[in-house]
Amino acid sequence: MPQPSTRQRDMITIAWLFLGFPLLLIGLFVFFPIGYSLFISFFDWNLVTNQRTFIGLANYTRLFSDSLFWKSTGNTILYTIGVVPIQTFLALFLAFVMNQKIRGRSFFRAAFYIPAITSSVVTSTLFIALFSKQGLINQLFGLENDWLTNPNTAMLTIMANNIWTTSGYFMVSFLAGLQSIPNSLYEAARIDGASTWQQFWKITVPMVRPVTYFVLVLGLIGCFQVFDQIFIMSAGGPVNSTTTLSYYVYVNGFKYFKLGYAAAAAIVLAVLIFSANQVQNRYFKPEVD
Amino acid sequence: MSKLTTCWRYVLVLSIVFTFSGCQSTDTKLTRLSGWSSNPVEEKLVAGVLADFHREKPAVNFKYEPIPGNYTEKIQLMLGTHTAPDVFYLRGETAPSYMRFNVLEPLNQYAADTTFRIDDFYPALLKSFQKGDTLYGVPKDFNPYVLFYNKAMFGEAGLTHPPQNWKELEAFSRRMTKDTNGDGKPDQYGLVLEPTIEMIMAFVYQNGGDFQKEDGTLGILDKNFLDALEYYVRLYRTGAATIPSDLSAKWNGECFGTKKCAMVISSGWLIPELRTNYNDVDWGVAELPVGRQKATIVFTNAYAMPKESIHKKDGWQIIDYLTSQDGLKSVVKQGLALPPRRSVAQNLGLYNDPVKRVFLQSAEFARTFQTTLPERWYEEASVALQMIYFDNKTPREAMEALNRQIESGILQ
Amino acid sequence: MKRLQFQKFIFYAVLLLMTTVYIGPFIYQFFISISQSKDVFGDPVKLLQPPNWTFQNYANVWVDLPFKQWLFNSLFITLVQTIMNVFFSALAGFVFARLTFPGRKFLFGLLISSLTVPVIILLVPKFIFMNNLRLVNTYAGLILPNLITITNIFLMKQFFETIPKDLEEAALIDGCSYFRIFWQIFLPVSTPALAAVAIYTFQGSWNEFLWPVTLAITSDKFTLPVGVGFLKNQFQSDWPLLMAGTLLITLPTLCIFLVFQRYFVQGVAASGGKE
Amino acid sequence: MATVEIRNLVKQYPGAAKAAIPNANLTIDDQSFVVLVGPSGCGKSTLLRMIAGLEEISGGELLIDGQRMNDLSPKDRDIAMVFQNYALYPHMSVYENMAFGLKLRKFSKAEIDNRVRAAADILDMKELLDRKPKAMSGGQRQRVAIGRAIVREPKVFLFDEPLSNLDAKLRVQMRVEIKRLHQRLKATMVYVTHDQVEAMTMGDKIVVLKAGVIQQADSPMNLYNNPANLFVAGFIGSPSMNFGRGTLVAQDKTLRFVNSALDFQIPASLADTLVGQVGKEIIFGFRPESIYDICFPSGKTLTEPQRITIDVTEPIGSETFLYFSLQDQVCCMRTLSDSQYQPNQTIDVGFDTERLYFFDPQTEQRIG
Repeated sequence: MPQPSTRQRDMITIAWLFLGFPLLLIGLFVFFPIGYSLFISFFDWNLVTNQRTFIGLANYTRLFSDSLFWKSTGNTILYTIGVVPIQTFLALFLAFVMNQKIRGRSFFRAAFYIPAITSSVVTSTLFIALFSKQGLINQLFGLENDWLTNPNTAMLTIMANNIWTTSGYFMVSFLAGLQSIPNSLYEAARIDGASTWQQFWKITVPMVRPVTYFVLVLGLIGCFQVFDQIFIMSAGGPVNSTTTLSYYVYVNGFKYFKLGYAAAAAIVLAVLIFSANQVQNRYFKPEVD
Repeated sequence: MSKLTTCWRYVLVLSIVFTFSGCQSTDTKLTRLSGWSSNPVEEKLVAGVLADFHREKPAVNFKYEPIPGNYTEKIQLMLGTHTAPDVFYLRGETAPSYMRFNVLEPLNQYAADTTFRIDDFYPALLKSFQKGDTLYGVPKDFNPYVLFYNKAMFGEAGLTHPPQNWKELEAFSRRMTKDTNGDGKPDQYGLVLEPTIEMIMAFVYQNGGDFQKEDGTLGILDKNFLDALEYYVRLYRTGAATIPSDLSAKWNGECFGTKKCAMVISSGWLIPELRTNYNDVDWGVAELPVGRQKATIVFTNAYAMPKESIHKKDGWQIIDYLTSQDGLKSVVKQGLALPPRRSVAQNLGLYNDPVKRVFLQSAEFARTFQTTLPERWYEEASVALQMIYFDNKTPREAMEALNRQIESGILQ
Repeated sequence: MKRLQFQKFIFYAVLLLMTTVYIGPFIYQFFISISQSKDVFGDPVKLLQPPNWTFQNYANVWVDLPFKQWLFNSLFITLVQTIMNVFFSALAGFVFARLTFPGRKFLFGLLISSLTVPVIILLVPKFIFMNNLRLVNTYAGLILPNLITITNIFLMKQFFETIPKDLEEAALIDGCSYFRIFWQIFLPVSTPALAAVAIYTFQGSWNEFLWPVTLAITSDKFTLPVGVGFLKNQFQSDWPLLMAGTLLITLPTLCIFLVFQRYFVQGVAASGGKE
Repeated sequence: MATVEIRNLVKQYPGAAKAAIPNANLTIDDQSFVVLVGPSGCGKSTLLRMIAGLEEISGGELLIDGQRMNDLSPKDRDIAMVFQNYALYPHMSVYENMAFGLKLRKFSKAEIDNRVRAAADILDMKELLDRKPKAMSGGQRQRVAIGRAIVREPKVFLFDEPLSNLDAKLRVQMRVEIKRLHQRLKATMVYVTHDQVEAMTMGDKIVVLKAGVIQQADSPMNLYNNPANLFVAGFIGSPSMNFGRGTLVAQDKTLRFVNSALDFQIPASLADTLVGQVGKEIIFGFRPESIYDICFPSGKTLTEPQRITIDVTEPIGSETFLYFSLQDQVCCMRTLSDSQYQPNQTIDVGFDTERLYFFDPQTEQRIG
């Protein structure tokens, strides 16, 4: 190994100098917390009294015997399975529509994107109004359901909220992918006699696979972490039918002040996301050409 | 280009300076007083009383900081993060956990002052903020559950007095439950009950039961508890009473105000609603019907100081004033709160008021509903009640499930 | 020909339907916010009648609530975070795109892999950490954790990699230090990317909920989303007021989005295109 | 002005099995115009960038004016460089682009202005000074890039394929301009190109590189006439030299080159040097212009006639190239444009005996 020259040394110094503050922040607020979370999860740690006792894996064993924990895990998975495919398909569909030659394209694109840039507090409040017993949805469809206080529909409503807000966001990702598909491919397909619908399935869908993968990964991570909407729209209720893992962590940490227990639940959530990602990598990752 | 660069640099430096300078949290010279802010009217009211206090004791520098939303959690969070206000409202229901965490300043010494006259307070209220003999909060107001009844409906049904006991309650309610338009569903109910543990507990106490017994063990599978619960649920299941959501209402006060029912169990907060939104209702109040014994639930709040506070002297001056005769008088005069001091109620002649008298008398046999369980018990209890009301489980099944959940260690 | 026209008709019908689904709720929100009556539910047609309109709700939001304070907090926090975030992520992106040093690949890989770590796992430790620094319920506590975002570093790195190496070398020969190359060459050249990152960060900071709702305890430290989120509990029946408040929160991001739509889309595209 | 000396210079990329430049030695005289030429990947740019200080020097020494430069940063080497992609700062005007390096060196405003205007004058682009690079053509941008180098008045100018992004016509024009600039500034210039025509037309001295090794460094005509090895012979000249493999045979006290297509006597002047190779395989090379149709007088001494069949004719106006095969090797022959050759026509040709090249097939070195 040759000694690095002066210039190389300079570069190394500068690199670390530039990275210093950013890395410090990331270290303090990302990497340190990850490790610290694991540490905390071995303690019975009450925030209010600031007492902590080492209890080993007791938080985890308690967690696994808590029926609410299992219910929130189930809810989280249900939520993800419900939201991700629909939001991905809808996003792709919207992008496909936006990629056609239509008048006022930027207007429509903006229209679909607005829910995505709107604060979750706003969209959630809006959904409470829309789906309340006398709200617009019931009025329009002649229903009498109180969506958010009915344990059977509360989760559905929150899922609808998420699909509504994120599909526009992912539409833009897809749009970028679509625009990189050469037009000649569609032209060739048209000459071969493919209908618009066939073009969508036979050209668009396979060509945007890398983007689809990316959207699936991001969607999955996002759904597993859903919090804001739950916090505002249902606070986990009714009958815990909308308690997700993130919300479960929050409630245990900042309502019951069981920090160690909350950290343990968060670790489990992280492991869950990590495994789901591994599965995705294994079975859905497009081959790189 | 150079202009852009300069501009950038300027903004950047400024923002760095701002971040690290403008972030000092709270002025430590002020004595901070916090409560929840339920509505702007109440906030103005408190501000008015505090202005009086300021005129009287200008030496005390204080600031009123109401806390919106999730008050209980926020205050615990503040206690845990050393940012708690020097004086804050303490809910009777949550007092045990604070007392258990040992984060409150004992007030016995301060209250021992003879001019303060601690013995003037209703004992039931004081008891809510005591652990053993140690007092951790001075009651500021209270609100017991009483029975509101619609005089017109009672007259129509030929009833001359409000129900005195459980039997009458059920019978009266049945009599006033009727289907006026003949669609097979009643349009007027005798009684609307809320499926909440607090309301149920009033009946449990009347039946001599308890949620958590003196020794800390659960009492929810005891006969006294289950009998009361079964009575309560039976009223609903047999159609003698209903619950607000079945009438598309948010709470039972709304049902009462819209004349969909003849009786509700409620408290002081219903009165302003009736006066402003439903002023065509001719109503009266009575003490709750009696079971084996007289009992009701009282909601009471107190002023407390954190152990960590550095302004305890000033803090006590504020508490002292706000709970003094004068302080309470002005609160009571302006609003609807009931004074926790017997003398204030007497001096203001509240015992002569047909409505207020009922509330004040209820304070004599009222109890604050408290447990020493970790907070999550409440969610679990709600889930158990949901099982009864929405999943058709029997009260016993639901209570057994709740018992399991609590005993399993998650809540310990 | 007929078939084609029919197809076109269906296409536009679908488009219109989708548009209604996506922006209809906001229009509903607007009409509630200008309703005179607090009783906004029921027949939606009555919301559309001009005699029932009033802008008083907006005035009430401004006067009766601590809206000004929350607006200031939101603006202050968002602006500081945006400016610093743009600067630091550009700086770090520059290093990862342009400087070689041992461990670069590993470090970058580490940063990228941390993107899958759920935010909630960081919440408890971050809170304890802030509590130990006595920064709970302070601006510093609200601002510090979001001064740098790993996605932004990634975006800036991606962009900087497209800048020809020649430019950097020409500057080296001209006598620039690395900082000067970054400051006087790379930053000015990267306006589109910086704009995308800035808008992106602005939107994220402005809408951030979990951290401020955990860390801000008293009303004077609330950001707009947190404040309005709590209003929901307090003014449950005053829908016009609530809707006016939520609409006001939406306005800044909406304006920025409409003006800088191009950059916005670029940002999303850049983050989604490659991984 | 300065000389540049390269002594045993080595470039070893970390992790690479072979050194990119194993050992280079070169002296660039003061005020000379040296062109580094070679196919892509031959290390010519690496060498230039090592002079500039943009690449680490792994071994050996680089001296400018006798001073060791190895560890100095680019800005301290007093060099200027013109890049292939111009590398103009897109956010600065032409004036700012040119002034930037001077500003960094803390020149006075007046001095900067003087120099920029003088350079603009030389390059005839005064009216462009306020423009942004985006608003200019490729040729104009290249001019600015050169101007940026000029204002610095450096000891050495470095050019890294500066013309390869221009179209053919502009390239010729700029070639002349750079040449003129060199004569005017009398500066030391090092120029990298992959285009041997550019190298031939511009350089005082051409350095041919292959795989990091300097094959030959000489004046253009020497390089053309006396290539040191097979590579240089093939690389310099357009169309390039034709090659054929064969055997040297001794016959009647003379030497003959023989293969399946050719059989001719080696002139006496070469016979002495080649006598040692008798019986061995050898590579024969001839340039397109040193092969003649024996039907027309050429004024040269030619070898015995050899019969060839024309495959393709390629008239380019000023002359016509004939292509034919020798042992499956396509060869090229230059003829006058008025000659009337047809494909498949068979003609007899002779090689100019003065311009025969022979190479050792193993070492690829020229042996005669």
